Amino acid sequence: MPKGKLTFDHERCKGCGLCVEYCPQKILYQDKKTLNDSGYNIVSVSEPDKCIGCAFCAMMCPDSVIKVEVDK
Amino acid sequence: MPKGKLTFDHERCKGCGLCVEYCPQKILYQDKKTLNDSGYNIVSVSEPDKCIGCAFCAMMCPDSVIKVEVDK
Amino acid sequence: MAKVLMKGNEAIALAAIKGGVDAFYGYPITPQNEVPEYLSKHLLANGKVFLQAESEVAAINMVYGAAGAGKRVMTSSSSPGIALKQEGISYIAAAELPCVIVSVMRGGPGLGGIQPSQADYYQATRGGGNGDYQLIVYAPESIQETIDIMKESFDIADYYRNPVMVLVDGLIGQMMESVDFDKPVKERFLPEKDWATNGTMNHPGKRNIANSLQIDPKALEQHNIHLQEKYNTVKKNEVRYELINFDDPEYVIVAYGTMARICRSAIELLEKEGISVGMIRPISLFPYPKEAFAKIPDKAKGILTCELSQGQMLDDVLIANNGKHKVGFFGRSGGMLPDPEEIVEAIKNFNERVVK
Amino acid sequence: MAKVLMKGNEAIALAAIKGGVDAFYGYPITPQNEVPEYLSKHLLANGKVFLQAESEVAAINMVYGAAGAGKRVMTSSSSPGIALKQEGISYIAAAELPCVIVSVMRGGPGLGGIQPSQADYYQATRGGGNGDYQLIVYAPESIQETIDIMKESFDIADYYRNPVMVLVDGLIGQMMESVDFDKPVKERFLPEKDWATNGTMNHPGKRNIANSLQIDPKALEQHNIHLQEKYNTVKKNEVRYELINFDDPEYVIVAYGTMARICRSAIELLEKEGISVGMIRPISLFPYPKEAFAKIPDKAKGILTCELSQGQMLDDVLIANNGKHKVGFFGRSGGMLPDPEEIVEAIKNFNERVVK
Amino acid sequence: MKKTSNVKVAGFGGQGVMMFGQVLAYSATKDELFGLWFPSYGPETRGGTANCSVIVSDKQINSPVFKNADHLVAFNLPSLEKFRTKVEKDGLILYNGSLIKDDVKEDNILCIGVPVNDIANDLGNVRVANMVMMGAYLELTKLFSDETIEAIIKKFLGERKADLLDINMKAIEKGKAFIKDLGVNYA
Amino acid sequence: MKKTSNVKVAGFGGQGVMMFGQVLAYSATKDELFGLWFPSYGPETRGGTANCSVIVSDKQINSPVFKNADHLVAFNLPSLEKFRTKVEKDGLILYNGSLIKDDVKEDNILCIGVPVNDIANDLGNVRVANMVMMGAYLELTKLFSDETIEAIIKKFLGERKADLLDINMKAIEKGKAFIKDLGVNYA
Amino acid sequence: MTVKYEKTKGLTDKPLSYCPGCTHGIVHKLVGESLVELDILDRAIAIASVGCSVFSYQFFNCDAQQAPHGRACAEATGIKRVLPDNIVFTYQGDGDLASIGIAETIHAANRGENITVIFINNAIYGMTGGQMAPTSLIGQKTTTSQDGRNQADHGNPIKISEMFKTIEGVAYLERVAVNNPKNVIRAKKAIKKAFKYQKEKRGFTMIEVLSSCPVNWGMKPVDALKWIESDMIPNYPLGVFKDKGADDEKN
Amino acid sequence: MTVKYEKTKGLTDKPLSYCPGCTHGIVHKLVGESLVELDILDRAIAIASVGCSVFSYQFFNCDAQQAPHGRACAEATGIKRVLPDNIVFTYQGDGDLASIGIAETIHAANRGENITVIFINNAIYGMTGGQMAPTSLIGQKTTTSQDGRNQADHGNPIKISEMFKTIEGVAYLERVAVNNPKNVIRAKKAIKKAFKYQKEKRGFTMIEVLSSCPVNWGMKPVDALKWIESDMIPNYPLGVFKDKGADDEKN
Ligand SMILES: Cc1ncc(C[n+]2csc(CCOP(=O)(O)OP(=O)(O)O)c2C)c(N)n1
Ligand SMILES: Cc1ncc(C[n+]2csc(CCOP(=O)(O)OP(=O)(O)O)c2C)c(N)n1
Ligand code: SF4
Ligand code: SF4
Ligand code: SF4
Ligand code: SF4
Ligand code: SF4
Ligand code: SF4
Ligand SMILES: [Mg+2]
Ligand SMILES: [Mg+2]
Repeated sequence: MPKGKLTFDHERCKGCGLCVEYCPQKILYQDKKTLNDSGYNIVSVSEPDKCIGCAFCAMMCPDSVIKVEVDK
Repeated sequence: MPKGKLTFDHERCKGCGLCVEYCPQKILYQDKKTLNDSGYNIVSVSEPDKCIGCAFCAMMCPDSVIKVEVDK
Repeated sequence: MAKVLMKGNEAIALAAIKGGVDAFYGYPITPQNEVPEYLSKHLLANGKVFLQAESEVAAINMVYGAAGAGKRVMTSSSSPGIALKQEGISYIAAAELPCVIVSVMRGGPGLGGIQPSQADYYQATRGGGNGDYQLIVYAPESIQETIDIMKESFDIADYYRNPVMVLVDGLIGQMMESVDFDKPVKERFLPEKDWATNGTMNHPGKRNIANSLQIDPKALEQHNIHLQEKYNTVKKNEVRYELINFDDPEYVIVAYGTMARICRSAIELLEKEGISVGMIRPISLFPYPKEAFAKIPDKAKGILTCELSQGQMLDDVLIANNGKHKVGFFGRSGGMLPDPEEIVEAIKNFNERVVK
Repeated sequence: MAKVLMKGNEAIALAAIKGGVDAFYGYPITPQNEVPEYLSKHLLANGKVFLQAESEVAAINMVYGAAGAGKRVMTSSSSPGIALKQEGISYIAAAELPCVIVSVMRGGPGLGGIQPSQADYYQATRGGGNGDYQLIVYAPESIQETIDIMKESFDIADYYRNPVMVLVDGLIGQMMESVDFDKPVKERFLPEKDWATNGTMNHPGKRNIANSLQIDPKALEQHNIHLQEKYNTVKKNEVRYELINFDDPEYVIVAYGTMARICRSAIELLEKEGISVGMIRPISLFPYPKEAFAKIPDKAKGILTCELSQGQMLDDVLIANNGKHKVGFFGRSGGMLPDPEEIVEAIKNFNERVVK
Repeated sequence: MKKTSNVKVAGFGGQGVMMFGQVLAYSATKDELFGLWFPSYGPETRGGTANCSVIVSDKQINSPVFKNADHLVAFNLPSLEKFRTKVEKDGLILYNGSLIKDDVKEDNILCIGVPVNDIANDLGNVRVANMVMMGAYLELTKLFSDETIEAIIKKFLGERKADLLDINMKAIEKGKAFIKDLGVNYA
Repeated sequence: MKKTSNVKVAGFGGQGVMMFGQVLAYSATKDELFGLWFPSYGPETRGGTANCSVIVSDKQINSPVFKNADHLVAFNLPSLEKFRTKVEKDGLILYNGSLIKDDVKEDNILCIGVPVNDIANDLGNVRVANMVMMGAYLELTKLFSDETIEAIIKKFLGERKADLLDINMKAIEKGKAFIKDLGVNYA
Repeated sequence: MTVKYEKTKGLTDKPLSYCPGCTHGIVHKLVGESLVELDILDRAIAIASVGCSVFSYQFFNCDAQQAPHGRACAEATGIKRVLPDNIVFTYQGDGDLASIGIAETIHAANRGENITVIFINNAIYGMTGGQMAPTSLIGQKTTTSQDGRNQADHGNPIKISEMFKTIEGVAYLERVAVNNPKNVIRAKKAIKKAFKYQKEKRGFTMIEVLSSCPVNWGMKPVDALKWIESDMIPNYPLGVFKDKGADDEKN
Repeated sequence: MTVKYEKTKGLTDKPLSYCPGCTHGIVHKLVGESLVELDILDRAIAIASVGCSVFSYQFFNCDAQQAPHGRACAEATGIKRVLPDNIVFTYQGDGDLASIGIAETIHAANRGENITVIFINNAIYGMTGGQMAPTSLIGQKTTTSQDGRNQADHGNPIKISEMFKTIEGVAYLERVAVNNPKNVIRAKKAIKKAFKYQKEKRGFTMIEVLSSCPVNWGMKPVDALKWIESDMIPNYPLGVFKDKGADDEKN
């Protein structure tokens, strides 16, 4: 299984939660404590090791926040 | 076979010849000698006895020139 | 009914219902959306007709149909939407059918913006549809006045068999004010609509036709002359305006709608500074209150036309003034609203603003 | 090329080709049908674009597209058809795209008739689309002048990045005259269309956008001010008019297009009767030749505005005159054409015709 | 010729009224005069009467509209009735004698009926009746030479109908002959 | 009260800015004063900042537009920055102390930060922050009575959200209390 | 002697304005006859469109409105919504309905407006002198397709009935022709059925009629009818495209 | 490490103006990616329509025009006819395309204009605040159908792809959804194929995308995507409606 690495462009994030919902590994979460300049809660990875690099999160993100790199 | 009798409202006639064409008995003709007020050649029946009263002539006349009565 | 706080667009809708509207046909566009939204709820619930048309073009032609059928009918839209209705409006005016058109102006040209503007004065008073026709155009300055005019507009349309346009800037549509819906409307004798195309069963022996085609130029000219005579009657009977602070004004402002209200405040400020400024506030834009200009004292130093546009009513001011006084212009556009202080400045620097 | 006899509409089409038109988009309507018919044949045969659109609305937006893409493009239509184009025209003017719009006026309002008229003066000069925008409008009086203006109109449109309207009455469209296509066109320096939306491959590192949306009211106001400045330049540079018999006129006629030609004959007849009448013939309707009115001798008894309408250019005459002289009006409408004798009568009874 | 000729041509649609007028205007252009033609259709394009106005002049033409015509060419009775009162003093009324049986009289106006349908029928094609009229008209007004007219008609017929040139020119001849036979003089 | 109060309310979309303004205008109407409210949205309806203007007056309101506000209620920093220079002498600036950490000072203007988000959070619903602000605003300006405000808020909530009345009123109380605790006086 | 055929009372006595042999006249008669036979003439409101039939308000013997080019269905909607018990129909050409008016027609159909549309497809703009219509055939010469219509320059002939049969709100839709007595009889049946459906408030009904334009096709009237048979019908096949009431109509 | 997914160069860096979770953004990305992958970005011209995507001229990283409401296909036609070698596409909402712009869209399709239409069906007028769209579902509450859409008052939801598949000039037509990764992948394939067909000059291509409007549907973004699945797809079935090149595309 490939491993994925995520990079977030947090300032573009609108906190919609689509990435969180469609991550098959359920490893994304909205960080209720951290707001970006537009006042949205940003997204973080809870267990980076579990990421399979499927990029579903990035694909579903309407705002091009997430970059996915894979190691295979 | 029913017998038909035609009455023409000649002034409405535009001499288009549709009635002549679609009479199954081929008994209508355009009277090249008689013009109505609008300058069109009017239509006449050559052999009234042959009329079967089908009213195809009247049906095809765009200008409601022809009245068909039948005797049956 | 006590006073209520109401948004302009909703007040327009409710006033239309009070004015007896039978049917509304329109298409969404900012900043007038609350008009159809309110009506969609309240007309359908009361067995009346509300239909969101597929476009402004369709909407105005639905209005044509229902107006021809003898019903009280309206549409509403905003700047580009009114542009699309121009052909239909010309037809309705030509066929002499009554209807009410609400135009809530936003910034232009083109798609422009959605903030308040008065840059559709030409569109309202000079057509854009083809031929010599006129709408009866009212431009209220407050929600209260909008309500009063809306309620009356159906009667006026019916009386003259002519479309009436209620022209407001987006601010009047979007703001909320304390208003009263109970002011009585002037009574008019309205003849039966014996011309309505509602089936010959309703008028045996006579076919009713709603039509604007006159292929014979003689007949068409006759029809045009008839229309002009009607418009002349309208000019005689339906002029509305308000004169403000007209005792002995040094300058006279001409402004309508929201701009007039801003100018009211400016006049108060100027008064404090010892500058007496009067105002002609046209309420009817067609017919235009030319006669008001005759009341401007000879010694007045000038007339300042104030508009939320680059200068459109200015034409009518120049025509009405006819060279008697100096005419200046102050305008903001694209959705920018001046504050009263800007008008004060403009009056003080009147000479820089003179156009003629 | 020697003189040829040609129908106005066909001459418009050929002149457009000589003016370098790349594409035509239009929709049939009487009395301008020979324009698209001629172009359908000659543009397609030469690898240029001709497309009969599904409607006037579609046609004007096709024009928008091709104009934005940097091509020389035109449409033509008549009264109700122009009404339908008003939204698109406002967009094109707002986006500052060049194009040529031919309007061949027929009798209105509504469906009206198909005979010649000048009742779309407002439509041409006061928009009907939304917002503060202006077309550059030319109103030639003969087929020759129409040809000369058509040929030049594409340059003018490109130069100002503004739509140019060539406004003729149906008679000019339908009649035939002996004309010459070889008159040279004034040379203008036309900058590259580096704003054209033709793919970034043609202008790397820069995206070109054709747009009329300015959601920020400040920006929209700025854009409006920019447009006004442009229109002021147009006013300074592009006014065209002809003064006829202006030595010492007792009366002055103001007329354009076919009406001006009828008045020319009337002036000859009046001359014979010892009445000296001059004429201001506006060729550009926007910019309107206000300065010509300054040349009217103080002692002239009055100005007679003659139109094939119920009085539309009259507004501009009143504004230009600004109260200096008495202004009268003579109009025919719905497709009725006066003969020169009627104008003679009107001058003789000027006082009955005074409007201001 | 008179410096400017204002001509009214009128008849039923289909009688070649428009072509008659256009031939005059084309001829004017060919002869480096000024020519102006304009149509006035009845309420419908089809049927009804059609008429056109033509102006031929040696100077720039001002008003395309004239109150009275110098010459009226009427191909049927309704047209004659409509326009006969709108002809100038010393003018000319040419009318279709085949369809208008009664003699036409107007003060100070030369009125001539030409049985153009009959003559054209004799030629074998009723559609050239308008060119019979053209012959008569030219014989009276002397506006254009035979060469000019022939060139124009040739152009009108184009390649597709080039074979009709002969009969058209013959029709013109017959029209001229008719006037010569009458022995009237106008121009 | 001053005869006419011109109020500017501004913040992020979603902070209840429009409702804040409308509550004032409705209250004015209820108290048989004149009320006027108008919105000014940012370029997009969604996101961005939103602000509205409110005028409460005991006489007919003329210009809906005012140059300077008597009272500015700013729910976030961008709004404060945008409008702080457009407040009248002797005016009032009420700002959201939860989001605006630095002290605000303007000459001749009473500037008070209220930590409305924190107070609302304490109440268990950050969405009533605007009503905390309302409490503070009313305590300072004394524009409307508690009964008036309660009636209006009730209407706003409607039946569907009637259960929220309590927390809204509590928020108002807290806002008032906050001002009382500060011991400032304005009206 | 009994009268087998005479001028219908559904039409006025005014002579029709159409060219000799133009089948607009035949369709007018079928409409008039249907209105009379269904006894709905006195509650009928005709919408004349812009095209050669622009004067049809003078011919249909009932109340009428004349609509801007292409907007007949919007106007009909406006009327029908306020007068639901009247019979409202439009009479539109192919330029009017299929070109400029396609939006209004589709949306009236889609809303299921209870109106009847008589759609005259004569593959040409008749009134304006023979320009290409959206329904003109490939190869057809018109004044704006002088070398014959071709797909690349002018696009395809549009198949209105084929398209409209996909629209939910359509209750009855048939394409007929009036080029010979047999087809005229079928056309009459279709038109009458459409009005019957309207009377029964079943929804949107439309009859597409293949009709002739001898003048702009440059043909004699009789030849024009033959061209309908030889060229139009193969491209525009006749038949019922939709019949919501087919089940309870099987008598 | 290799990059599996990153912001496409087909879009500019400007933050999108859409509401949180609005799938307009997803479709933008698919368009941008397709243009880049097919190497046609530098000859692409986008037509932004009037709707929430009115600002899309700021987002697509190519030349662009902003069209009047509903007229994007006319504008695209105007451009494409004079610049046949450029890639021209429109991006239109359901109000824009299916309501006011249906005529322009049908006729562009019927002429077989070689353009690509990205049609965002979100069953609502987003930008103007949630009025009924022609595609709103029966029962759907909107600001102009406050008790839920019903056929009698408001007409039927219009099925655009079903209608357009009857049109000759259409080369490729598919309905997709962007409500989950699987569907997004399918949507991407469809959009890319449409542009590929345009590159190959095959004719008119259109992709109808079922998209969300969380704000005006009154739902959380995730719930909105579920509603697409549960309510929209059953009414608007996904799939290829027309594929003229299916035969030589079988790889
Ligand atoms: C807005 C507008 N555009 C164009 C016209 C000109 N026009 C009149 S009839 C017509 C076409 C009619 O063709 P069709 O609908 O096919 O009817 P037909 O004459 O063939 O019966 C057109 C384009 C018009 N009157 N109004
Ligand atoms: C001529 C015209 N009519 C109406 C409008 C107002 N308007 C702006 S966007 C819109 C609807 C957009 O809905 P849709 O196309 O579905 O796009 P969405 O916002 O849902 O993405 C309307 C009606 C306008 N700008 N111009
Ligand atoms: S790449 Fe796949 S597994 Fe990794 S966070 Fe994104 S959705 Fe989850
Ligand atoms: S999908 Fe994108 S915008 Fe939405 S929460 Fe995730 S990263 Fe943020
Ligand atoms: S009724 Fe029949 S047989 Fe008699 S004339 Fe007419 S078509 Fe011929
Ligand atoms: S069909 Fe009618 S109009 Fe035609 S020739 Fe026969 S009777 Fe005359
Ligand atoms: S032009 Fe054609 S469609 Fe029109 S009336 Fe004549 S033949 Fe009929
Ligand atoms: S209003 Fe709807 S469609 Fe528009 S951006 Fe917001 S969520 Fe998207
Ligand atoms: Mg047709
Ligand atoms: Mg939408």
